[in-house]
Amino acid sequence: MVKLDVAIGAMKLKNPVMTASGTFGYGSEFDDFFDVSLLGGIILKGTTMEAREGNPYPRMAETPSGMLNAVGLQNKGIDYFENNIYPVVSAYDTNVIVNVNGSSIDDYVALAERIVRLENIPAIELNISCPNVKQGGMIFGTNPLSAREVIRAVRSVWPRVLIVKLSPNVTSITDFARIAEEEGADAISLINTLLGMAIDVKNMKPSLSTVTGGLSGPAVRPVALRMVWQTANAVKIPVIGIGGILTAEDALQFLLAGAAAIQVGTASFIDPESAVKIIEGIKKYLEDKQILDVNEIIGWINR
Amino acid sequence: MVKLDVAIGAMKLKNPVMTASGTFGYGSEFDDFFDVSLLGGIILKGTTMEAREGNPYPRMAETPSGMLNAVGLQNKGIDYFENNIYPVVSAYDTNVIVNVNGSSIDDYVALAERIVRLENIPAIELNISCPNVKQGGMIFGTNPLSAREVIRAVRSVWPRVLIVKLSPNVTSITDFARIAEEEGADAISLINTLLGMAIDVKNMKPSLSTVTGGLSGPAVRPVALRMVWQTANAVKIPVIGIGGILTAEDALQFLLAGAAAIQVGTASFIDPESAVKIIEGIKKYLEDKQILDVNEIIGWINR
Amino acid sequence: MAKRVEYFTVKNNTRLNSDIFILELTTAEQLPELKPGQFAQLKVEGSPDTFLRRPFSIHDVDYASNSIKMLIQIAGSGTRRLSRLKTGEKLNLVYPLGNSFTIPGKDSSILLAGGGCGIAPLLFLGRYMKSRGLKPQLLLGFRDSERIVEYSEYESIGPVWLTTEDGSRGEKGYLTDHSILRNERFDHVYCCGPEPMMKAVAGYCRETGTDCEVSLEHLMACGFGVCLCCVVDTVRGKLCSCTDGPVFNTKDLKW
Amino acid sequence: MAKRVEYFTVKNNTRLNSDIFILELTTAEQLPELKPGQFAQLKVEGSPDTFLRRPFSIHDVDYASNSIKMLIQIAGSGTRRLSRLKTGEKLNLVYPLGNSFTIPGKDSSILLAGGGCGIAPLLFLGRYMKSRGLKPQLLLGFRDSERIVEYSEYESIGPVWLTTEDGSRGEKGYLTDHSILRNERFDHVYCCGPEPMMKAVAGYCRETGTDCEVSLEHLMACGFGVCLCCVVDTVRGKLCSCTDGPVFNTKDLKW
Ligand SMILES: Cc1cc2nc3c(=O)[nH]c(=O)nc-3n(C[C@H](O)[C@H](O)[C@H](O)COP(=O)(O)OP(=O)(O)OC[C@H]3O[C@@H](n4cnc5c(N)ncnc54)[C@H](O)[C@@H]3O)c2cc1C
Ligand SMILES: Cc1cc2nc3c(=O)[nH]c(=O)nc-3n(C[C@H](O)[C@H](O)[C@H](O)COP(=O)(O)OP(=O)(O)OC[C@H]3O[C@@H](n4cnc5c(N)ncnc54)[C@H](O)[C@@H]3O)c2cc1C
Ligand SMILES: Cc1cc2nc3c(=O)[nH]c(=O)nc-3n(C[C@H](O)[C@H](O)[C@H](O)COP(=O)(O)O)c2cc1C
Ligand SMILES: Cc1cc2nc3c(=O)[nH]c(=O)nc-3n(C[C@H](O)[C@H](O)[C@H](O)COP(=O)(O)O)c2cc1C
Ligand code: FES
Ligand code: FES
Repeated sequence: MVKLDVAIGAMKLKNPVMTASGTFGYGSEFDDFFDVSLLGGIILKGTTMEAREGNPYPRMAETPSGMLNAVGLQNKGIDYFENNIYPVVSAYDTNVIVNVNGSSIDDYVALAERIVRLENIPAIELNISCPNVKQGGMIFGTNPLSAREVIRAVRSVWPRVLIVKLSPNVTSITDFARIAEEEGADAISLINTLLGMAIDVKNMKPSLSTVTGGLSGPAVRPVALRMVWQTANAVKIPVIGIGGILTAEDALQFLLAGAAAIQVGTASFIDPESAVKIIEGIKKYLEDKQILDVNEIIGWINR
Repeated sequence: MVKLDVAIGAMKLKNPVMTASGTFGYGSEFDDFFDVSLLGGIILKGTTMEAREGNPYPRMAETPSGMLNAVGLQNKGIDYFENNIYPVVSAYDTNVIVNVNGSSIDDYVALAERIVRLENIPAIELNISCPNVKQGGMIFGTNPLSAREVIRAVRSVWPRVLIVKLSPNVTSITDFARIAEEEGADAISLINTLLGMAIDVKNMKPSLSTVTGGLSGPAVRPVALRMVWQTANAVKIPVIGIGGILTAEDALQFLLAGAAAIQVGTASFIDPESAVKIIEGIKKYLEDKQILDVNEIIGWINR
Repeated sequence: MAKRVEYFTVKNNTRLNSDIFILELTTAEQLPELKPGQFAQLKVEGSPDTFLRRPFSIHDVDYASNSIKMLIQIAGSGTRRLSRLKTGEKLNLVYPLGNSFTIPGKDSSILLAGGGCGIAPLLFLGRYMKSRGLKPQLLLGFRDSERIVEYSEYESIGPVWLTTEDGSRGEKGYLTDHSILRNERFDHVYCCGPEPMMKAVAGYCRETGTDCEVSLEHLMACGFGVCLCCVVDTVRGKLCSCTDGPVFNTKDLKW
Repeated sequence: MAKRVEYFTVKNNTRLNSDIFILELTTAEQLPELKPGQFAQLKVEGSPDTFLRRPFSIHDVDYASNSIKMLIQIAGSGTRRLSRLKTGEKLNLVYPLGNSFTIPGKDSSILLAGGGCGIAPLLFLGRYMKSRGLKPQLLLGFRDSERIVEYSEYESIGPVWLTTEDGSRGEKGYLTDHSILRNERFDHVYCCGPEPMMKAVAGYCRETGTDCEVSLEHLMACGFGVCLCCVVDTVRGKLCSCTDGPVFNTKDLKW
């Protein structure tokens, strides 16, 4: 039997495979497809204090090996979450992590303070990288000072595991990773979507209502992998790799580059069972290579 | 008859389709496939003062809808260029543009001064964005101060059309575009490759000898298009769109977003005739829409 | 009904005209109960330009042979690839997805109105209604007589009225120009087709106080409610076309 | 010889064993003169994982019918897709690419040494030499007797010596273990196969002072000298495997 469990700070994962925020709903949408409790963890969709209705349709455009989205953090707010979602997701025997968003530092802090009351949430993922909302979001992820401030503020009210999710739309990803580490984050997750765009040539207009949107899927994987590798070599806290992971082989690239865990995003749209298949694939790979513990291959190429 | 000619500063192009540096050799490699003089212009492969042998093999990895390269500016240096290449490329009845590279400002300046002597070169493309050389290259394209210095220095010795090629590996592409405009560049071309990486999972090692390399091809197109759109809205000088253009429809996305011309890169590897087919496709599109002049659609979505 | 990810086998791929074909798919599993208006997300293999799944309405069901049909119009690379599938090839489906049309009480007067490949869900709906003793009439609109497909299948449900834009068969003009809409009143209209057509039908229903359900074809990524890409503006805010729809009552839409 | 971009039609696709197949392709144009060692870049349609073209050696040529053959081993998605091509399907080629093997003077003693699918270019080379009055011998190495392909074709060129790793036919062991290499001396060895095998052969040739040419299989993007991705370290610096090669004399390689 190979060992698949990994640790993200004080949080134990039964395997390194989680699902990415905004691509896995609240988990229950997948109940028909597989037992969600098999996963290492699930990151719930982006949550804000107040309900948000997101951006106008059209919000999606297919691109070569990827897609653009401009959802814009549509969600029903923390009250609805606490009353209607939390009781349901608490039943899963896995780490249920809330993706925390705001337009101001106060927003982020207020939300973190609300979630502290929910004892079955072992970690939050601080999203300072959403490219799809006018105010807030990516500004925190592309400006080092704002990033530091918001992480520090949230750290001061959130005692459990704090994951900071970074934006790839920056010159130096390691600068932001170091800031997160310095401010006491327990882990870094990356990447969020790359800012992109598409035009409907027939109709001579942008494909998205917001003109630009977030690029995800295998197209971004080489960029994501590079940033994960750079980050894993720049900080000591664990790095969670995200970006274009469709198969176990893709996931293994991130582990070999230094990610302690990974998140499956867009893949779940194409094959809802992707995440469990990836767990199986990682297990098989380790068995074939006669490696007994997944932790042995984390950062392998950096040795 | 639709009008296809566009202007990049004082340089007239018979159509907006050029070929990207490093993907079209010195043009003559394509003589068997089509008449290179049909193009709006060709950007020759990256040139340096001294010969460079580039990075070790392997230098290439295929990725979803794209490829990584780590060629590292292999070229025989300006002397060889002047004696052996220049006489040949001078025969083309199109704009032959040299892609200028260096590890220091002096390098860039010295090269520009050498090229001034070659009267059949109407423009240079200042490459401050090569991700594949240890020294120089991208450093100039990701640091605003260095970017300004090198552009200023080259501008002072190069009287003809100066195109500055930007790196997409930055937080704010428009900052660099504005710097180029302020320093008197005649045009901006973008994007160079995105820094990416791939790992050979079977052999547990990086796919490239240099670990990281430059991502090109359709995978990067949404990012390229977004940056071109942002840049076209930020500066008054013409913008040349590059990144993942395979078909006329792809090229038209860039023109509609505000590019005055485009460059075909990786596409030429897959279909050596891509560039001419794109010219035909643009012509047909304009005819179908009964638009008489390609300049009418440039920046259409911004009106 | 539990959603599934399942491989189907192509039983038949029948080209009806230059644009439209019918895929008949069969599964080794027992088909779940399917409802008219529901759809499936098909994975298109071997089409480099088709990254996401593609949604198609269920056109017809045969529980005895565990087969379903899709009526598909070639719209781009994904549908073109599907049009080339051969008998015996495998196809992965996520299904059944979405809500369904509301089945009204007996003695309602019902019109099923469809344009182009929008007629796809109406065959299943019509058969379903007929098997429950309802007597729908059908109004189908096509560009020209060459585009008319599966006429006799629809005729087996109830009376079929036709329009063609060139007048080569049925009444000339758009679907909403047909005289039946002036000569009769319906309790319920069920509509699927190009959005301008559905909006015209919705307008007619608003004016005549007719209850109207439409099946929307919003762009989808996932198809089962997680991506929030397929939203529709409704009087109850933004709803997902893939889970709250694709069938909407037009009184709820901000049209 | 001018390079071309041209559609070929699949005349035959013959599976030789679980891994290897032969594509016979024909063109409506007149074939240009082809030289042994040259290759073509094939565009693989309908394979989402295959972005770039794929290079394959010319295995056999028939000018009378304007046909060429490729002997291809399934290595990944691209070759798997090619293995499924059916007679009549179209395939786009960029060809002829690369340099070619040096044809030695009459009366030279010649060995063509190939392993696995590396035997591909040696059939064309052997036929070419034979038609010019040369008398090459062949040494072919395979994993086991089931992998031995096209034996009789090679026999038509000259004497064929065999090794299998399991000893099920020919001599047991690797190609370089074969007794012919101890018992005879050759003027020229031409070799293609997995790199470790080619290096072993090159080592033998160095020790015995034999002239040796190998055909390299470096990763390629363009195939015609513009991307500089396929470089090989040689005593004359980095050379392009697609234009300066794929055939190199081992005395020029930094092996
Ligand atoms: C619930 C639902 C049911 C549908 N039922 C049918 C049906 O029964 N028969 C039928 O022929 N078509 C149906 N469609 C439309 C069908 O999904 C699209 O025509 C198909 O996805 C186009 O794919 P493509 O790759 O061929 O075209 P593309 O090249 O991707 O695009 C061609 C055109 O189709 C549109 N399109 C692309 N992807 C989608 C998508 N995911 N959803 C909607 N539109 C898209 C694009 O905007 C574009 O205008 C349905 C759509 C939905 C949402
Ligand atoms: C000049 C030349 C001639 C060749 N002749 C033959 C031949 O006659 N018969 C034959 O079976 N094979 C030949 N090859 C090898 C063949 O090109 C590869 O096996 C094929 O490209 C693999 O494609 P894939 O998509 O199936 O595999 P992938 O999934 O892409 O990769 C599988 C393996 O093949 C290697 N590979 C992938 N792409 C290339 C490439 N562009 N060039 C070289 N290796 C690659 C990868 O490193 C990997 O290890 C030749 C290669 C070269 C360079
Ligand atoms: C439709 C969609 C919605 C998303 N919503 C969020 C979100 O609310 N919060 C967040 O941090 N990331 C969000 N993301 C980004 C993903 O979590 C992930 O970082 C990104 O998609 C890259 O991974 P992938 O290529 O595997 O999809 C969203 C992505 C998509 C495609
Ligand atoms: C193999 C290769 C070599 C390249 N060499 C250069 C170079 O020397 N100078 C340069 O400015 N850009 C170089 N580029 C970048 C391209 O010119 C272009 O900016 C990039 O590939 C994006 O366009 P594409 O997606 O159409 O290929 C190179 C790209 C490739 C793929
Ligand atoms: S398509 Fe994803 S929520 Fe509807
Ligand atoms: S493969 Fe491009 S130069 Fe050889």
